[in-house]
Amino acid sequence: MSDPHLVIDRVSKRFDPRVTLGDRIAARLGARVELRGVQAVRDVSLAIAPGETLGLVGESGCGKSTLGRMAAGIMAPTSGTVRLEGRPVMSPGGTKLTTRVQTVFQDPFASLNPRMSVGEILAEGPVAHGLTTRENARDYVAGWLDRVGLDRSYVGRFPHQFSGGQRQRIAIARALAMQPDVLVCDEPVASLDVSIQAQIINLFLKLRRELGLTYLFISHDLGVVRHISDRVAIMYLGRIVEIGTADALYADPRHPYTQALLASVPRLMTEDAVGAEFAPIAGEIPSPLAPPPGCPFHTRCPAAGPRCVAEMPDLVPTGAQRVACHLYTGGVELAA
Amino acid sequence: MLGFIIQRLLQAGLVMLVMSALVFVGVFAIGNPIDVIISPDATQDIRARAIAAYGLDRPIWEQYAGFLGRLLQGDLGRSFVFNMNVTDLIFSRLPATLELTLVAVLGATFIGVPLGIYAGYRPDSPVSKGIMAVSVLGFSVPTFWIGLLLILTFAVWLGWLPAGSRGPTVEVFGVGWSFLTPEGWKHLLLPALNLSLFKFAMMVRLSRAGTREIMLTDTVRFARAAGLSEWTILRHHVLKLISIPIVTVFGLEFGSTLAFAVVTETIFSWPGVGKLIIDSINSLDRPVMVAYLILVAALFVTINLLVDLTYALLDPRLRRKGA
Amino acid sequence: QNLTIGTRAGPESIDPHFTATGTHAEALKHVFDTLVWSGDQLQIEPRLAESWRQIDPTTWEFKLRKGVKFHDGSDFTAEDVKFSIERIPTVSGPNPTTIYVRRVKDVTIVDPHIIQVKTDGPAPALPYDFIRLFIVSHKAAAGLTKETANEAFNNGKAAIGTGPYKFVSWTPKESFVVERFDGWWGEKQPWARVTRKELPNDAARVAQLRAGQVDLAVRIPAADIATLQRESSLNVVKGDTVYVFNMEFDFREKSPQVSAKDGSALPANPFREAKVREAVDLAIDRPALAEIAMEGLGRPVNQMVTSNTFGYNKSLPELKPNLQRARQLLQEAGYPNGFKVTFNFTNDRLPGDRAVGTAVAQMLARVGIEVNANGQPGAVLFPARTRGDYSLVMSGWGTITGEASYTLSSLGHTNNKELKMGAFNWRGYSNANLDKLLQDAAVEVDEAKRRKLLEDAGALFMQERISLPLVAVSSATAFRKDKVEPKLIRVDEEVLAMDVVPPKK
Amino acid sequence: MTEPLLQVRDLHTHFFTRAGEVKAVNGVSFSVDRGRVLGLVGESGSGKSVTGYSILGLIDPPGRIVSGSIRFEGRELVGLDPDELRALRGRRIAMVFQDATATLNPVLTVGRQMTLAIRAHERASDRAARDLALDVLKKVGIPDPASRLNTYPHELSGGMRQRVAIAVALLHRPALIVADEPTTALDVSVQAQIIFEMRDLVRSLGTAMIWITHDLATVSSLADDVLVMYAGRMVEAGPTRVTLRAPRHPYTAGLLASVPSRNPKGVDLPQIPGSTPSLLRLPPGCPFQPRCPRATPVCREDPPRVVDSGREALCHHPLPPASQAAA
Amino acid sequence: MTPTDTTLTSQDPVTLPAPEAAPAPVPPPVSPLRAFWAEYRESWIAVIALAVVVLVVLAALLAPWITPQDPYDIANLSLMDARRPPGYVGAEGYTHWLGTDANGRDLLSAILYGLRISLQMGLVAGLVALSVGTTLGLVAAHSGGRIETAIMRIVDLQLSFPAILLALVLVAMLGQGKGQLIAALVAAQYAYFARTAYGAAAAERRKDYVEAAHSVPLSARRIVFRHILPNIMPPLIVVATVQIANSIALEATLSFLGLGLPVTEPSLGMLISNGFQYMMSGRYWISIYPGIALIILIVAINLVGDQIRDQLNPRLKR
Ligand SMILES: Nc1ncnc2c1ncn2[C@@H]1O[C@H](COP(=O)(O)OP(=O)(O)OP(=O)(O)O)[C@@H](O)[C@H]1O
Ligand SMILES: Nc1ncnc2c1ncn2[C@@H]1O[C@H](COP(=O)(O)OP(=O)(O)OP(=O)(O)O)[C@@H](O)[C@H]1O
Ligand SMILES: [Mg+2]
Ligand SMILES: [Mg+2]
Repeated sequence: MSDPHLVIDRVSKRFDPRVTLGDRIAARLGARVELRGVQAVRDVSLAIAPGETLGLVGESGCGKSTLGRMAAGIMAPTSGTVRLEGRPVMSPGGTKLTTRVQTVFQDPFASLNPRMSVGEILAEGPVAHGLTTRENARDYVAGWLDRVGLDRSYVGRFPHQFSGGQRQRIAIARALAMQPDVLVCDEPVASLDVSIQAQIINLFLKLRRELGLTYLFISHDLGVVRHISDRVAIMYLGRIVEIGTADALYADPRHPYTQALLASVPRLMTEDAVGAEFAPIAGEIPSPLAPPPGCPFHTRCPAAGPRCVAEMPDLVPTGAQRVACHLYTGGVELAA
Repeated sequence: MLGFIIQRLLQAGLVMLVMSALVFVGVFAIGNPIDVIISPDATQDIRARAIAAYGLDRPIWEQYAGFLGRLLQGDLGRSFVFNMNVTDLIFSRLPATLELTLVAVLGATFIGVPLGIYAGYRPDSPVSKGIMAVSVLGFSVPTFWIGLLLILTFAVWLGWLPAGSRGPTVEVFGVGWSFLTPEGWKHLLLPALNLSLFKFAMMVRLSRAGTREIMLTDTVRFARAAGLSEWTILRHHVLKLISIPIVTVFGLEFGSTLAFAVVTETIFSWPGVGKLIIDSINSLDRPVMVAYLILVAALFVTINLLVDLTYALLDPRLRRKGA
Repeated sequence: QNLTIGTRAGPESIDPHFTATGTHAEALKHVFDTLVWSGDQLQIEPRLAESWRQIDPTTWEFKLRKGVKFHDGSDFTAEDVKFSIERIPTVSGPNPTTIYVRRVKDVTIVDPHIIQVKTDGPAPALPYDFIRLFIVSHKAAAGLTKETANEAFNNGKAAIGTGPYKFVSWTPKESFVVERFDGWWGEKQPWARVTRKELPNDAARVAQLRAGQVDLAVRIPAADIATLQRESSLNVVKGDTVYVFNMEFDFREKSPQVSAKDGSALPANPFREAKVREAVDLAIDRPALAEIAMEGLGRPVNQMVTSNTFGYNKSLPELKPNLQRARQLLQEAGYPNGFKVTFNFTNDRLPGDRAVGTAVAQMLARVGIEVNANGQPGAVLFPARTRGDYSLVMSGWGTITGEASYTLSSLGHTNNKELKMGAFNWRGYSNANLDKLLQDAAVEVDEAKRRKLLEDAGALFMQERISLPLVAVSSATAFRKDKVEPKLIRVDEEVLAMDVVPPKK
Repeated sequence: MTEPLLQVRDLHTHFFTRAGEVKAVNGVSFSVDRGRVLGLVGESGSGKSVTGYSILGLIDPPGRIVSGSIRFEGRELVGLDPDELRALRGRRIAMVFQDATATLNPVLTVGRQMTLAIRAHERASDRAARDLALDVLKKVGIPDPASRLNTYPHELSGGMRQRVAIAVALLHRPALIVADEPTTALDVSVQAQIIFEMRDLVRSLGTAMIWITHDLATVSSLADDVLVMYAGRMVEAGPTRVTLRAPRHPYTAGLLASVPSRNPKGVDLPQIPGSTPSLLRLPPGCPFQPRCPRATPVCREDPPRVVDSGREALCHHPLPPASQAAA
Repeated sequence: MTPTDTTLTSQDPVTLPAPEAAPAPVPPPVSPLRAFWAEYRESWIAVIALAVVVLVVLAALLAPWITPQDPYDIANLSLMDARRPPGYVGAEGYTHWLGTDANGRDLLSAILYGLRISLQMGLVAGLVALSVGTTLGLVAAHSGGRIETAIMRIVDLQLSFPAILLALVLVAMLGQGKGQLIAALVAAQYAYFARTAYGAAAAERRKDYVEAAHSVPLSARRIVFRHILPNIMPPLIVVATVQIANSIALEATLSFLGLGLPVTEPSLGMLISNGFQYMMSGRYWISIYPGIALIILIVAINLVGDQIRDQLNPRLKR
């Protein structure tokens, strides 16, 4: 792979609850006051090469969006940095420093300002950042509308006049109009209908071909991620537990969580092959307020041993991918 | 929860401080209270002596500091007009106001909520439209105006009820309550009705809006799907759900009703604290003004606190947070 | 038989020496007697003092009534009088009753029923001061301080007087209850129990009267008189009072609220110009104020004091409006286009104050003076007036002592602290002639001479138009015919249970 | 042959809104036999939920069943007296909704909500009600059910909440459960658990079920029969395996084709162009005609009719049947 | 592999079929305002209320031209015409259809002018409170942290304190006059706007479109004023209608308590208060007619507000 382009370097994010003066006094007085924060992302490092698509998969609440936000420079990490071509995307004060990372969000109904016309939505950023002038904005916008397969005549319309798929195209056009290198897509097809989903996936594929975009593609749909990604990272409770090329990871998942996750998804069966059924993972995700010690997955892991409770596994190369599991670093029993 | 309570109390202290400072500055800006109270034939010298005796010639910050100092010892001062301890003065009138307010707010709630639920349950029926019409009127028409019409109609014209004042009281716990006598109720009825009208409208609107929204939720649909009768749904699901906003409003309204009693008390010559505050504003009786506002602020904070605690009782979702 | 009176206010304590407010005195007259009584026309009459005389210019001797008992059964003696007089400065509140004893230097007990009062100078009007000198029992009220006095009085312990009624209970701003004292020295009272209900709102008072909750209501608004009279069970009596609405001009060189019509400053304060004051005077239609603004509850006046007052000048002419002349005078004074002024008046103190104020503003507008009528609560107006914020003010003034020097010297004398005169002359008026007349009157012992001095002062006051008296306030009292019948109507507006009797069948 | 448990014939449910008449369900017919699972699939807004609500008589104004028949256990439900309908609901037919957080009342305990549902149909003592509730909670796989009775919904995880909702539906051992996307709001792992458990439950209880979803994969692993809806109309119905293997309607075929996992990685997916029509302005003929590659002028005018009885595809130009396709 | 009918795939996967072939985007381009009006029109009560409000506003605006008398020009008033019953023909020769008040004002004129003042007070106070409150709410929602805490604490404190008392104290403090009264009304009401704006903005801030704006990135000012502000207007408008009605009522109440405007330029509240003393003496018109005018105005505004509120409530949409 070529030089990394977007580098996420040991990034963590913690959400601390608001503590009032009263809470503090009460805590002094010995009352139980919730001071624990949510450790949404824990010490994650990733590097994405130019033109590469990295898929990020995980269950709800595991920190995908949080990581995506930090990668896009919308949210400041508690620790660690995100760099684009060596330069941080965000100042320590929380100001975004680059326009070269843009985002596409999940909900096409919420991601467009309902009070702005399509033209305004698309032109606002480029005009503000000097990518085009106010006078040329119309043509500029029309060009991007073409690109995402929307009619130029739509510039004057408002978001509520479009269907979900069309809105998502507008959202993509808005991101593209900023001429980004990297697109962070946070579940961009999750809320679309099946028949529309394919259109948008195809659009992403086409844009990658034509513009050489780099994607951080977040989804919980394993099928979609597989289809679009070069590499895939699996997240669990704020940590990356396995990362590798899509083919290798799907063909030979190493982490027990990845294995269970892949097995738990019902597959579309059209043959009478009844045997290949899915099997759910036992239990539920622990609360991020009180993450279990050691390996976060040990509470649900069929292969867990004493070491998993005591020790947090590191992400180490295992086969074609990198995995954070004790199974591959000496077993789950505690070393004597 | 404790932290929350402490936070509230801290805020309460702050409100009271701000309110009292405001009154001090305000009264200072209006003028010297002695000028309002003193007889026209007092000589300069008598006036000067009176002013000095009450420390009104001192700089305002000094007066305020003195006030705070005494406040810390639990002394709110003495009324300029009555030379009584203002706490005594206010507490002697508080039962009258409390009684009036309670009757008004309880009445408004117990009549308004069922009607509101009905109007929300059957938003298009003529009865509901009628209920809403009344509530819009109650919401819009200024209290003083309704008060007048009530007196005019029921006391003067029909002669059914007294035109004002409080009825005979019965002592309970050393406090006189008038709602314990039939005659007392007769006196209480009109002012309470007057005062409750706005609250009534409020309760109707609130419970109607709440019911309408809840009726469209999946919760109700699910209850219906489980075969629950409409009555059970209203009684167990809807009532419980709308009770949360209603309790909030009940609490807040209780406070603001206390404050709004000013108008009703003036019209109905109800010997409560509301009238006292108007009188003390008119005579620049600063200690009473300050004490009253502090009291109201304290009352408000207490009520808000109670509301929040009740809230937590009613809404289990909040309980855990507070644990 | 019980009597319930709907009053506006008072008392503010049961301690009679706490405050000099009129309604306070009115209420407490039932419980405490005064040394000297003021009659319905404010004529002074014996009360606890049977007679008095001036034995030298600075000494008055009072002979006290014998056989008077306090409510606790003890005898009334000179000791109580001395105690009461000396007590006043120690317990007075923000409206000090010290004004009633301001001339007193020393009190000497000659014998249990004779007392001598030394004044700080010749004080011919001393008995007038004593009409509100309440006598408390020196035993019951002994040792009370400013802090403890109120509690002791309010809970009845010290509320021991010699008056016709005994104190029963009092709730501030609500009701004051007394019951007959059978040991009173005067004639037996018809009421076993008297309740004064405080109903400051006029409409409420009227409504309660009609609803039968009170037997008698004071100060009926003019608007309601006719209707009440129409009701068969009710009746209304009207009476004159000593209160006169008057308009005060600012005489200072620079006046804050007067300007040319376009808002620019005037070269001088127009009210210093006699012609302007006369023009204002001529613009005012006093009968219209009385008949229309006050709906008959007023009387046009031509001087600051009313006819029953000592020092009233009978020779002064009636004041008639003359708009043409008024305009002409304005022109002559150099204000052909008039000027602009803010006219301040109270809107919550006396019946009709708001109506009269607005009507006067209307009248001034007709001669070309642009008036910004600013009616406001007394709480705002009085302190501002004292500060000198105003150019033109109207308020009511009552010569409650019954003699004219009280009014004339407060309003017309140069503001002088030493002489204790001109306390209400906030507007910088000074006239040596008037000062002289008033100072002479203050020390003149001969009654006829004093009357003459005051009449002259009154005439000069009017000639100078220092203030413009407008209308005197009348007062109406309504009552239930079947329950009560007022014997007399007092000019000081006090309504006392003693003046009310059950109707003769 | 006995009558099926539920037979829906030519159901039309419309909403009379401000903007016009929304034909949410526009001529749907199907039947469900005892113990069978019918998968109802379709895109968002295609009328799946409304079909479900129609069966339970839960259509609120401005909606109304305009025509059609719903026969359940030999009784006609359309036009049935509201009280009788209510007596059926929860007892003979039950329903589970998509979002358990929204369906459970947040201010009532689990036990209370279950008791209310029990008492809606039978007089039960506190004890009996409690026992029944415990029993059913255990059945739906809730660990330590006794302690759950006193908890409030928010104290449970999403999966547990949905299980409680399912338990409420099962209380009276209904003959039919209408499950409206009960797993859509859940996590993949929990979703799998619930599907698993539901399948076992209906099998063991012999309950019939209508499983509403937009996920073809779920249907394929759960349902015996499938019915595909598009814009308020049914487009295809038949046994699951057969239908999914050899769809005859171009829409079904298009959907199946566009599933990413059935395509080589990274290549463009076969897609259906355009988007779903507004139910307010349905084209006169076949609703899918504007997006259909096989459309001909006849599709524009005539709504298609049923082609064969066991397997139905409402299309003028259906794809060849399975045997031919395989060839 | 499963049968895949290749005809299903169009050649260029990204190009949509020609627009006429594709179904129109969801609803046809109806302007939101027009749709709003179409829905509004369905409630005849609300339509009447709106008509009343419009009429009243017009009448108030045109008062100087349509009233027989300028009731504020006191030189014009004749004391002789005071307190005449409706229908009386006054000195100037025209009929006082609603009678006259204690100063000889034609009541019809006085009411129209009074409406003017009441409306003016309500509107000005409402608008000032709206802008002050909204700004504070937005600043709080956007800045977060200490500033947010400080602003919202103050607002909460104020909300927990009865508006009427606050207004009473302020009027007593500041003195009387339009400016002072407006200040008091604003002080009593801005907190409602601040709360609403804050709540709405805090909800809006979490929406993806705001996040998208951040990700561009756009300046904070721009995000707050171009993106958030327009989207929180609906709830603010609802609050504004209620608060304007409240201002009018509050002003009337303050006037009634003697703490309102100067007597010579009476608002409706002042007129009612002035006429109050004549109620029992049968001269009802002095107080009743202004009272009716006031009630009609407030009821109409509230009805309009109710309808807007219902229409803006997404949960009641159908
Ligand atoms: N602003 C916030 N304040 C507090 N906690 C937050 C915040 N944002 C996210 N979290 C918490 O951080 C954790 C990770 O959230 P995140 O949104 O990144 O998850 P996700 O993987 O995107 O989930 P989903 O699939 O539901 O979108 C969650 O537990 C969430 O509750
Ligand atoms: N109360 C209602 N008023 C008006 N239209 C309604 C109402 N309920 C449903 N509809 C309309 O009926 C159509 C079908 O809705 P339905 O909820 O059945 O869709 P669905 O297939 O369940 O979709 P989803 O997968 O989103 O749940 C939709 O177009 C919807 O707009
Ligand atoms: Mg997310
Ligand atoms: Mg649905």
